Order: sequence, then structure tokens, then C-alpha cells
Amino acid sequence: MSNLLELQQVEAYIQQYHILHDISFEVPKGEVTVLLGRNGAGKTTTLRTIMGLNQASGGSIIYNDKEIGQLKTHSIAQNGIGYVPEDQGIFDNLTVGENLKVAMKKEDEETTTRMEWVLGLFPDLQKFWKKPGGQLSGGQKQMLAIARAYVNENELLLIDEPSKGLAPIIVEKVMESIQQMKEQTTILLVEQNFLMASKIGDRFYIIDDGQTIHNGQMDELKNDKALMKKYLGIA
Amino acid sequence: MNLRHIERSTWIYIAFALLLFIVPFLFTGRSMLFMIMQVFIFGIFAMSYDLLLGYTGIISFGHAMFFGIGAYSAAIVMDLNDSTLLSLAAGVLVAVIIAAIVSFIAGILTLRLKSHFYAMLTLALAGLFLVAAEKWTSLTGGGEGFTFRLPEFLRDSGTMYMICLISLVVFFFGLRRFTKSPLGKVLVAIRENENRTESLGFQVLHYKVIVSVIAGVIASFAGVLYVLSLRFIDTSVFAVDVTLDALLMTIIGGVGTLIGPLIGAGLVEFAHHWLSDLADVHWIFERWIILYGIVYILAVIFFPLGIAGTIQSKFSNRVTKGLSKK
Amino acid sequence: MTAILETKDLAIAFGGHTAVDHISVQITEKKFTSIIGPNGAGKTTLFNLLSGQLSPTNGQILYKDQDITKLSTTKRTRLGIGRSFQITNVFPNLTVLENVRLAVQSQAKVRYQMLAHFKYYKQFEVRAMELLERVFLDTKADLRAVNLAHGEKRKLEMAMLLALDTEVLLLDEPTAGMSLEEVPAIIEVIKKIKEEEDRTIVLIEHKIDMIMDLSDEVLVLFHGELLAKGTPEEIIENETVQSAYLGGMYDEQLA
Amino acid sequence: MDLIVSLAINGLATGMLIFLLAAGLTLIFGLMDVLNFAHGGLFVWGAFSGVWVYNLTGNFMLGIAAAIVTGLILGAITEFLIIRPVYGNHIQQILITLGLMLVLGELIKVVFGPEQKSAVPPAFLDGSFMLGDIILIKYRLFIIAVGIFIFALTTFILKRTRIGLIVRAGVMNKEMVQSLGINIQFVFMAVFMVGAAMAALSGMLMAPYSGVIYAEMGLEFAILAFIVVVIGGMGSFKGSLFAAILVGLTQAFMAYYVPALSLAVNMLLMTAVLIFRPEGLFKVKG
Amino acid sequence: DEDASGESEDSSNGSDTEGEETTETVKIGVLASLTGALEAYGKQTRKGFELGLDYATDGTMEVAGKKIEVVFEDTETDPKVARQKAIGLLEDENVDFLVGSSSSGDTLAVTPLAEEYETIMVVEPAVADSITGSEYNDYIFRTARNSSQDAVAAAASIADEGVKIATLAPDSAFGQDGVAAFKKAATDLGADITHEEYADPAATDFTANIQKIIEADPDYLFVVWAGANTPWNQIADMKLQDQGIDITTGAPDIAALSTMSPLVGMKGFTVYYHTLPDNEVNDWLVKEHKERFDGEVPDLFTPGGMSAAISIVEALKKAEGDASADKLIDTMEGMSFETPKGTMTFRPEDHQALQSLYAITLEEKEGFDYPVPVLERVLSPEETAPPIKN
Ligand SMILES: Nc1ncnc2c1ncn2[C@@H]1O[C@H](COP(=O)(O)OP(=O)(O)OP(=O)(O)O)[C@@H](O)[C@H]1O
Ligand SMILES: Nc1ncnc2c1ncn2[C@@H]1O[C@H](COP(=O)(O)OP(=O)(O)OP(=O)(O)O)[C@@H](O)[C@H]1O
Ligand SMILES: [Mg+2]
Ligand SMILES: [Mg+2]
Repeated sequence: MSNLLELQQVEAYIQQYHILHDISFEVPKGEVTVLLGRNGAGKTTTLRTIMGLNQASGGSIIYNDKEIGQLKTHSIAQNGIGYVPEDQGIFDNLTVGENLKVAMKKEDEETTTRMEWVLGLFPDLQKFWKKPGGQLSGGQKQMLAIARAYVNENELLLIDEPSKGLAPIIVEKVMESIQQMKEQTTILLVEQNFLMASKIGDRFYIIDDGQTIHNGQMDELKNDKALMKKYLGIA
Repeated sequence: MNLRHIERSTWIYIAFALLLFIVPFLFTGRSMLFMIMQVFIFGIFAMSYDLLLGYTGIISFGHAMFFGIGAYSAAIVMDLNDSTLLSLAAGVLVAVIIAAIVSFIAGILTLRLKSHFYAMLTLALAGLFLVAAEKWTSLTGGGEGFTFRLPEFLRDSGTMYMICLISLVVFFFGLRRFTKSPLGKVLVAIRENENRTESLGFQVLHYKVIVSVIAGVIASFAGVLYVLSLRFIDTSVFAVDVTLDALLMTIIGGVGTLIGPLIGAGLVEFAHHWLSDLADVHWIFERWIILYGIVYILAVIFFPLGIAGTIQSKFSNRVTKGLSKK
Repeated sequence: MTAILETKDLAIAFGGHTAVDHISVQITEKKFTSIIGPNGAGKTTLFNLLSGQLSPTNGQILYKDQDITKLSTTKRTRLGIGRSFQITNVFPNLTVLENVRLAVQSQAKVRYQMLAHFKYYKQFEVRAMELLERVFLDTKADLRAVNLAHGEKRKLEMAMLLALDTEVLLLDEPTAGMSLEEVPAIIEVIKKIKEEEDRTIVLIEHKIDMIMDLSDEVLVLFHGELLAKGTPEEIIENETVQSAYLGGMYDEQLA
Repeated sequence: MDLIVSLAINGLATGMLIFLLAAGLTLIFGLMDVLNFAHGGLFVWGAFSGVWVYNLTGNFMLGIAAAIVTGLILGAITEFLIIRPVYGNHIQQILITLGLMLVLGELIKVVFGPEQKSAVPPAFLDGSFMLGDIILIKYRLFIIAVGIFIFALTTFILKRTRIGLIVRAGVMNKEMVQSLGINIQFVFMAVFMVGAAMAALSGMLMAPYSGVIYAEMGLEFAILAFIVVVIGGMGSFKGSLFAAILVGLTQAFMAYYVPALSLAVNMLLMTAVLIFRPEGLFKVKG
Repeated sequence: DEDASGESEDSSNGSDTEGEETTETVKIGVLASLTGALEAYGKQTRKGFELGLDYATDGTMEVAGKKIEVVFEDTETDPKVARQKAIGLLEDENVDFLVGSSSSGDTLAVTPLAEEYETIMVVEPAVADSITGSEYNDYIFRTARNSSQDAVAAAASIADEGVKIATLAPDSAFGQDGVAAFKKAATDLGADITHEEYADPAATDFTANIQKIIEADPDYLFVVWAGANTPWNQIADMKLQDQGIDITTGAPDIAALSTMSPLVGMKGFTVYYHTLPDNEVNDWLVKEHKERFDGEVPDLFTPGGMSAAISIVEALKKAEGDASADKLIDTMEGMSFETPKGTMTFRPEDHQALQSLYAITLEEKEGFDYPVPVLERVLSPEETAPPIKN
């Protein structure tokens, strides 16, 4: 069983603040790995550190058996890692179409098919094709952000809280899409919606105060009420 | 009103002000006095600029306009009348009123828009004033300017120095209080997030207009002091350079600090003086503007908070670190 | 059962797209009303109209029977309509405490006071701290707001809204992005306000369990129109709502 | 009639020159959202280096090439050292580029000496010819042509290629563009270099037009360029073209019919626009 | 009533002396634009002034038994700096004379100080009429020609009975005063001013202005221009000369002359060009200047600087070393002295030096990359005398 991504004792600072102390986890190929944890635990920071948007100050980040900790963000992305940020990162003044076009690395047939699939998934995007991204509703922005990560063929997708602000029916769609994607793309997911996380996740890590404190198979967690109470504060 | 409630920094500033009242007379000649006077005048001017830029986040490219309005008002009134205290007072009054009206109109017109519109409108208005000063030769003497007489008691440079210093002290402590008032806090909020301020129930435009009028009036007063110290006026008071100087002083000293612009004014005036004096040593100092520009660029990159701002943030970091430890 | 807020034939179009489509609805005083609907249904836009961020292309808004359609955001806030934002919107470089203090100040009568020192208004600070405790942020009072994690910013938003001390609270997804552990806490806060302070609360949320738990009345928006209105129980049974909005997941969510 | 045509043509030429001047500014502001007050500095450097090579070799085209190269090099250095730390912060941009403006303007005097320099149009563009009773100055026709060419070229690049999109996206959210695998720093530098080259080119073209160049002209013309950019709508290429021509024509006709106001024409135009159409004549979408 | 501090006595020595001697010294403070927009002019003044002292003292830097010290200060063409430097010179350096400066604004900011400190100020090369006119005080002497002299010279070089003249000038006090003075002088000589055209001082396009001048159809177009944005190209492009309109203007310094190649053949006047005057002082100046400065010839304001220096040395000689202002004013009023531009005389009424100016034609010459002013005739000091205190 090969790991596509592996973090070993990663540490990171934001300005002078020590945010990540010891993050270690593995993301096996073809699975959905979920990061859980309280607000402010460091989940987003972890994803940003993988993307190179935040410099790791210690430990190593290994992707496809290569250390990528020192690479620039754009090279990391070129290596096949896609990212859906927590704040969606919509280009406010670009239209929906332009937002998607910026993301497209190639203009071949395959990309076109993918695009069609994505638009089928989120018909709203098709409808508002010419609307500036900044004027979309909160949920529409979230769809656009996800769609933008889908149009390219990525080996690994980092998705930060995709269900945030989405109507239940759309959350379902996103879940479906992730399940479909799974065949070719490995996914690292940060998700607060436990219902969703537990449904599509294969394995989980719990982060607290910048440290990975627990991990296991999702099924175990789902059935272990004590564990859930302990780490996630839910009954 | 207990003395113990006065902040420590206030004592420091008061001590420093007292020093300024005495020391120059012990150690310096009149040309140095003149220079320190210029520091005070431009310090006041830069503080008024900081009110806009540092506290409220408004950039103006035409702040010189108010400086010039003050300068010309005073000079013209005194030129047309006898050189008495009364005509000086009239001059100040005219300066303040015109500046208030102009800043009010400019503010009402553009402050509802994004910041650079105010910048460009003030630039345009300042340009129009410059043209007016050029063309209305009967009143302004055109580009060559004119000299005028001062009331007797002001010809003494010691008196003039005192007037400048007292003005500075009054404005400094006045503005300091102003920025720490509830209204001052709203200005900072506007700088940080205008929309949010609006939806908290503050009428942002009112605040911006208030601050632009205050800044305009103070700048105008600085202009009055400037012509009094120079006893000569020409159109250069309306030049873009004057605005740029205020900008540089504010930045180098530290935006949003009040003491910063004063430090900046001192630094710029003195550096200017010393560096250009070094021209005899090496020709490069004749091009002191290059050094000045480079220092300035470095300041923006490495000390975006300016001198005062950097010191202040060092200090407050220590405080918060201390807090978070416990 | 008087209506505190009322819209009459309220509509707004962006370009050709009608985001709020001639909605006439009454919000009952001191009741808890929730608004649900798919993404892009016009919920936030409706809030924007109520709070004055947008002005309608058609229709009227009445607050306590007074026509406020033409009033500015500021005026409405002072009349008593406060709101929180879907996307966090705080003063990034001010401390958490300062953020809230500003909100407290805006309700006091010293808005244009420029001569007195801020310290004379100790009561603002006390009140602000109180509110921070209410939302469990008191330990972070001295941090700059940028440095808060997302969920913490949402709490700050809540505190600022409470500080405005308005009769009507419009809450736009106050728990979006909050961790499971903390959602109940915020719900507690909201409940407490509802019970103790006698306010009118309007909530936009996608969390169905929360809606069920809190609401007295639910409005469903769909494509800018008012699709349904009723008690939570009525709404959840409504088949159109089920197919247009809830999908299959809500059963499990409720379970 | 002849008079009107003649005034119009000359106004158009002035307008085109102003457009060339403003084009680099608009490009950099419109695409990268950078307020570059050092534009005037790049402009003077283009003028001096171009004229220097032109006077040395006698070849006008070489002079133009030299100006462009100077612009590219200065653009690269400026972007790397000065602009990079301040992306996204207008106030800092204004400040730092003003500092650079001081340095560039003064450095001219060190490198080329403090005196003004003169430049004449090359033989093939020198003089004028009569068309009926209308005097057509060749060099002005040349400027009009260059202006149209630059406008067409830039419009094409922005509209038809992905570059424009990437740069605009990069300004709004740099991290996100990088996360999409684009080396945005490289793209930014390239755009800035092109903008700087435009400034330098317009400096060089200005030299034979006015006959003299001097170190202080940078700030003067930069302000003019800014006025035009504001009138046209910040960041709108079309707007800048339109506003520049408007300014050129207004100047020409006002100078003839209402000479008393000609000094204040630009400022009045801008004031009027800011009051009645604050977003500029051509509002940028979004 | 002055509160001059006791400090100023121990001031440092000027740059031009060995210093240690105990002989009495006379100190001169020169204010000039050594940087900034008028830098080129300021530097000419400085060179001229240094050469002038050398010439007048035969290289001894002594006059009437007193050592001469000079301090140069840069006004940066900024009235504030000018005033500050002037105060420095008067207070800290205790100078006996002020000289300067390159811009009229700088000069006007300083002249009241001359009166206040009762110190003679020799104005060079600022031209504004008001310096020796409305703003005159007894301590001001001017070796530079003033605007009116320029205008009178310009008129003298072309005006005649029945000649029709149009004018073009920047729309500023400088341009308007220049034209007004010219108009008076020209009409006195019988000419008609048929059209006055004013252009934006910062204009780049003069088409409209030139168009109007063509319509007025004068014999001559008199241009007063000072900025760097010259109208010459466009005047040539619009073929004024082909349409029978001759151009006339004051020839500027050499750098600016090179922008005037379109105007070859033009008749005008100038303050100075090194080949124009025919006297020993000028011969010495040209020779020395070339020797010291790499073969360069003196330019427009070099002889002015020299004249200012000579006037001071002459005055001290006549006053036998007495540097008190009262004595000097007496001495200098009506004093004549030899300069590179021939004999100058300080007119007693307004202390303006009457001096020669030169009517010239611009000609193309082998080996010069600018049109060279060739002498038509010398306009005598009497001929160019301006109205008193206008
Ligand atoms: N720019 C910053 N400066 C200082 N501290 C920061 C900054 N950004 C984030 N932090 C801190 O880093 C910690 C981790 O933040 P992060 O955003 O990674 O949390 P998270 O687990 O994603 O939380 P959430 O669930 O709320 O999104 C938080 O305590 C936050 O306060
Ligand atoms: N300023 C605007 N300009 C143009 N269209 C807008 C603007 N604001 C909102 N819209 C459009 O109006 C519609 C309603 O948006 P709104 O934000 O009200 O949705 P919402 O119900 O809050 O959705 P969500 O649950 O996703 O937040 C959307 O289609 C959106 O694209
Ligand atoms: Mg997060
Ligand atoms: Mg919404």
C-alpha cells in the first residue's frame, strides 16, 4: 500500500507564532483521508503548508516519494496537487467562466469533458457563467471553488471544508462527486460536517493544538461514541 | 482628573516640549532656530496629513492646497493692510475659513468614493489653486511672488520661534487627545474596514468630512506660520512637492502615530540640510535626493510602520507576549 | 402577534436576474424566524435589503409600521436592525476587544465626541468584555482579529452584533465553518438571547437540526420566491421543500 | 473649416502622445492593480537613453530600441526590488514608487548630466507638408500611427490571450493563482517590464516632439498621465485612449477659443469627471 | 532688536582661503541653484564669480589689505532653503556681502534680510523687475539685467516705424511682464503690437497659438520663453517664416540654443555669448575659462557671476576696505566698472546695472551643433536702460 503523501513531524510558524508543532500523517493513494479537529487546531494551516503557501520550519513533506517542502507553490501545484481553500479564493472580478478558464492547464478534449461533468454537477455555474465571481451567493462561491479544482486532472486534492454554507442537497452532490473523483484522485479533506466526513472518509486524523493526536479508520470512529465524545465533543 | 491617570508618555512629551522652550536659546544661532522652526511648521503640516493618511486611511495628493491657502491668505491680508496684529489675526481667520470651506466641499464630493478619488480630486484642486495664484497677479504677484511686512513684534525670530513651538505643542496634544477620543477610534475603524464601520451604525461620510476639514484647517494654519517665518510667498507653496514632503515625513516617522510625523519632519529637514552640506566632501552628496529616495524606499519595505511605529509595535509586542504567557 | 418587520412586494434584480422576487412577508415580533433555501435562493440578498446594504428595485420595507425602504444602513442600525455577515467581516488589525468596543460605542450617544479621552468611557470596555465572555472569546480579548481562526472570527461577529443591542438580529449562517464542538455553544448563545432578552431573531442556516431546534417559524426561499412558510414541523414535511432543498440527507441528520 | 481640421489633427497627435504615456500606467494598474508613481521616472530614462543612442548613432530606430531595452531592464529591476514587497497595498505602492521616482529623476543627472538635451525628428519624419491649406506635421502623424498600433497590439494581447486573465486573477488572489500551478511572479515581472517599456518608449517619442528633454519632466508628465487614467476610468485601456484624445483635443481647441482657461483645462476636466462620473468615463467591469 | 547669538563669531573659514592669517577678511556669501531645476545656471554663476575674484584681485584674493573669503550655498531653487541659507550666511558666517541667486523667487525671499542685516546684496542673475522695482530696498544692487532690459533690447533689435509685431509668451507673470515691457519699448520706437498670444507654460502643443499668430499676419513674432518645453520646432513646422513672419527672441544658454536649430536666420538679442563682446575682460574670461574647464567656453550667466565679483572688489577698493553698508551704498551708487560685457553702471535711483546687450542673428556654423549667435550690433547701456522702478 503506497502513500501518495506523507507528513513527518511537520512544524510551522505564522509570523512569530508557533502554529504546527508536530503533524504527522499518511495519505494512501486512492483513499479519502479526513482531518478533524476544533476551530483553530491547525487544519487549514496544515493544508497551506503542504501547498507551500506557508513554509514548514521542520519535518518533511513527502509527495510521490519526493520531498516537496522546499518547492514553490506553483511547482507543487504543477506536480499534480489541487487545492480548494477555506475562503474559497474566488477571483471576485473575473466571471465564473473566467474563473474556470484560469484554472484550466490545457484545452484538450479531456479537459472539455471534465468541464462538462463539472457543470452537470453544479448547473448554477452554467447559469451564471458571465457573472463576476464576487457577486455569487456564498454557496455558489463554494461550488465554483470546488469546480475549479475539478477541471484539472490532479493526483491529489486538498479540500478545506467543502460543505460549509451549502444546502443539504448540494452537500450531497459534493459528496457524490468526491466519491466519483476518488477513482483517479486521492483526497485530503478537512471537514467539520461529521455526517459527510464519516460517509466519504476512509481514514481520519485528529489534530489538536498543532499536533496529530489520534488516527484510525473512519468506521472505527463512527462506532466508537466514547472516542467521538473525547475528541470531537459530540455524542 | 488625577495626575496619576496621565500616561507616562505624556510626561515624556511634556518634558521634551519644555526642553525645546529653553535649549535652542542656549545652544544655537538664528539660522538653526529658523531650521527648527521649519521642523515645527512642517511637523504640524505632516501631523495634519497623518490624520488623513494614518488615522483614517485617506490619501491626499493635494494637501499642499491647504498649506498654500493658509500661506496666501495670511500674506495677502497682511500685504493689503498695515502690518498690525489685527491684520495678522484677520489673515489667520481668512486662512482658516477658506481652508474649512474648500476641504468641506472636496470632502463632500469625493469622500464617499474609493480613496484614490479623493487623492486625485485634491490633486486637481491644488492644481487649480496653483493656476489661480499664477494668474491672479494683481493679488498674488504671480509666479515670482511678493514679500510683505510683519507686525513689529514678530520680526524677532525668538518670538516667532515661540509662536511656532506653542502652536506645535497645542496641536500635538490637541490632536493626541482627538485621536484617543471615541471619534478618533471610529476613524481607525474606518481605515481598517469601512463597510463594517458603516454597518455598525456610524455615518462614515460624516467622520471623513470632519477629519478632512480638521486636517485642512490645521494644514492651513501651518501655511500661515510658514509665510510668517519666510516673509515671502510664491506659488511654490501649492506645488506637489509640498504634499510629497508631508507624505515622506509621515511615512518615515510612522503613520498613525502623530509623534511620527514630527520625527519625520525633523529627520527630513535635518538630513536634507546636512547631506546637501556634505556636497563639498563628495559630489554624491550634491545628489542627496538619491540617498534620500533610497532611504525612503528601504523604510517603506523594511519599516513600513516608520520609526515611531516600529518602536511602538516592539513595545506592544512585548506587552502582548507577556500577556499570552500567563 | 404583531409584525415588527414587514416586506411588501419586495424585489431586486441584478441585471436580468431577479434575486428576490416580489416577496411579501411578515416577521413576528419576539419570535424566532428561520430562512432556509438552496444556495443562491436570495436569502443573503433579502438580508441585504432588510439591513439597507442594497436598495430594492420594487416594493417596501416596514419596520414597526414605519417605511424604512429609503433609509441608510446606519439609520436602520440605529432604529434597531442589526445583522451579522455570511463572510466574516471584522476589523482585522484591531484587537478583539476593540472590535466589540466600537460596536458598543456606536450605540452610545458619544459618536462625535472628539475631545474627551477614551478612558472616560470605561463602561464600554466593561460591556464589551461581558459580551466576549458570552461568546467564549474573553481569553482572546487582546489578540488582533486577523490572528483568530475562522470559527473564532464568527464568534467575534456574534459579539459585535450583540453589542449593537438591536431589537432585531439578522444572523447569516452564524455557525458556518464552526467545529462540531462549538456549534452547540453558539446555539446556546442564540437560545439565551432568545429567551432572556426578548429579541426578534431571524436566522439563515443550512443546518436543519439547528433550525428545527430553534425556530418558531420557517420561511423557505426558492429562486427568489417565497416557497413556503410555516412551523418547522410543517416545513420538514413539505414535499416540495424536501425535493428542492433537503435531498435525502436530512433524515440521517435528524437521526 | 481648415482651422478646425488642423486643430483637430494636432489635438489628436497630442492626445496620442498622452495616450502612449498613460498606456503603461493603465496596463500596470489595470492588470496588476499597482499604482506606479515611478512611471515618470521610467519615462525620462527612456527619453534620455533613447536620445543618447540616437544622437550617438544618428539612427532614430536604434534610439527607440534603446529606450525600449532601458524600459525593460528598469522594469525588471523595479518589479523585483521595489514592487514585489508591496503588491496589494495601494498606499505602500504610492509611497515606494514615489521614492523610486526621486531616485530615478536624480540619477538621470548623474548619468547624463544636469543640462537639458535637445532632440530633432529624424530626416524622414522631419518637417511638414500641406494638404490644401492644412499643415500636416509629419512627426505628429507618425505619433498617431504608433499610438494606434500600440493600442491595437495591447488590446489583442489582453483580449485574445490567457495572460490577461492570469494577471488579473493573480492580482485578486495571488496565492490561489499559484495554487493553480502558475508562476505568477514571473508573469507579474513580465507585465511590469512591458508597462515600463511603454513608458520608456513614450519618453523617447516625446523627445523630438517637444524638442527638449530634461530631468524634471518625469513628474510633470506622470501627473498628466494619471489625470488621463482617472478621466478614462482607472485600468481601462479603452478609457485611457479616449480620455487622452479628449484631453488632447480639448487642449487644442481651448487654447484657440478660450485661451484664458487653457492653463486649467486638464484640472477642470478631471474635476468635472470626478464629480459627475467618479468611476471615470469607462468604468472597468466589476 | 535682533537676538543674534554670540556664537556666530567663531564661524568656520570659507573654502577659498588658507585661513590662518590674522589679516582682516571680507566675507562674501553666494547663493545659487547648485542643484535642482536651475542647476546649470547656478553653476555658471559660481564659475563666473570665482573667475571674477581672481581677475579683480589678480589672483591674490585680497583687496585693500583684506583677505576675501567666499562661501557658496545651494538654494536648491527653493525660497525656504534660500532664506535659511541666507540667514546662515548672515548670522553664522557673518558675511559682508550676499550675492545671488538663480531664481527670482529665491532672491525675493532673501532681499528683505539684506535690509534687516544691513548687508549689501548683489543680485545675479535673477531677472524679475520687482527686485529693483516694487520690492526694492537700498541694500540691493543688481548686476544682472532685468526683464525690462531684455524687452527693451528685443524691441531695439527689430522695432521700427510701422513694423507689425505679434508676441508669444507663457501665461505667467514672467511672460506677461516681459510682453508688457516689450510692448512699451516697441511702441515707443513706432512699432505696432498687433497680437498678444499667451500659452500654457507647460504646454507641449502650440498649434492653436501659432495658428492665431498666423491669422494676425505680423512682420515679426517676438517670443518670450523660459521653460524647457520650447515652441521652436512647432514654429518651424508651421512654416511661419515661409509666410513672411520673422521670429525674434532672446538667445538662451548654449544647451538651450541647441533646441533652436529650426530658427536659423532668426534676428534677436542676447545677454551674452562669448564671441560677442570685444574687450579685454572678456578675452581674459574666455581664455581662463577654457583653460580651467576643459576647453569649455563661458556661457550665458558666467560673465554675470564675474561682473558681480568685480563690482564687489571695485566697491571695496573705492571704499578703501570699509565694508560698512552705508559707505558701500554711497560708493556703489553710480559706480561704473569694467566687466566682460563692457562697462556697467549702477544707476543710483534703483541700483540696477545698466549694461550692454547684443542684437544678433542665429547662423549655422561648421563645427557647432547649435545655431551660433552672430553680432549685428551692440545695444548700448543707454539704449537698453529700463524704466526706473517699474
Ligand atoms: N496570520 C496569523 N497570525 C497568527 N496566528 C494565526 C494566523 N492565522 C492563523 N493563526 C492561528 O493559527 C491557529 C490555527 O489556525 P487554522 O486556521 O489552521 O485552524 P483550523 O484548524 O483550520 O480552524 P478552523 O476550523 O476554524 O478553520 C489558530 O489558533 C489561529 O489563531
Ligand atoms: N451584488 C450582486 N450582484 C449580482 N448578483 C448578485 C449580487 N448579490 C447576489 N447576487 C445573486 O443573487 C442570487 C441570490 O444570492 P444570495 O447571496 O442572496 O443567495 P443565498 O440564498 O444567500 O445563498 P447561499 O446559501 O449560497 O448563501 C445569486 O444567484 C447571486 O448570484
Ligand atoms: Mg480552517
Ligand atoms: Mg447567503
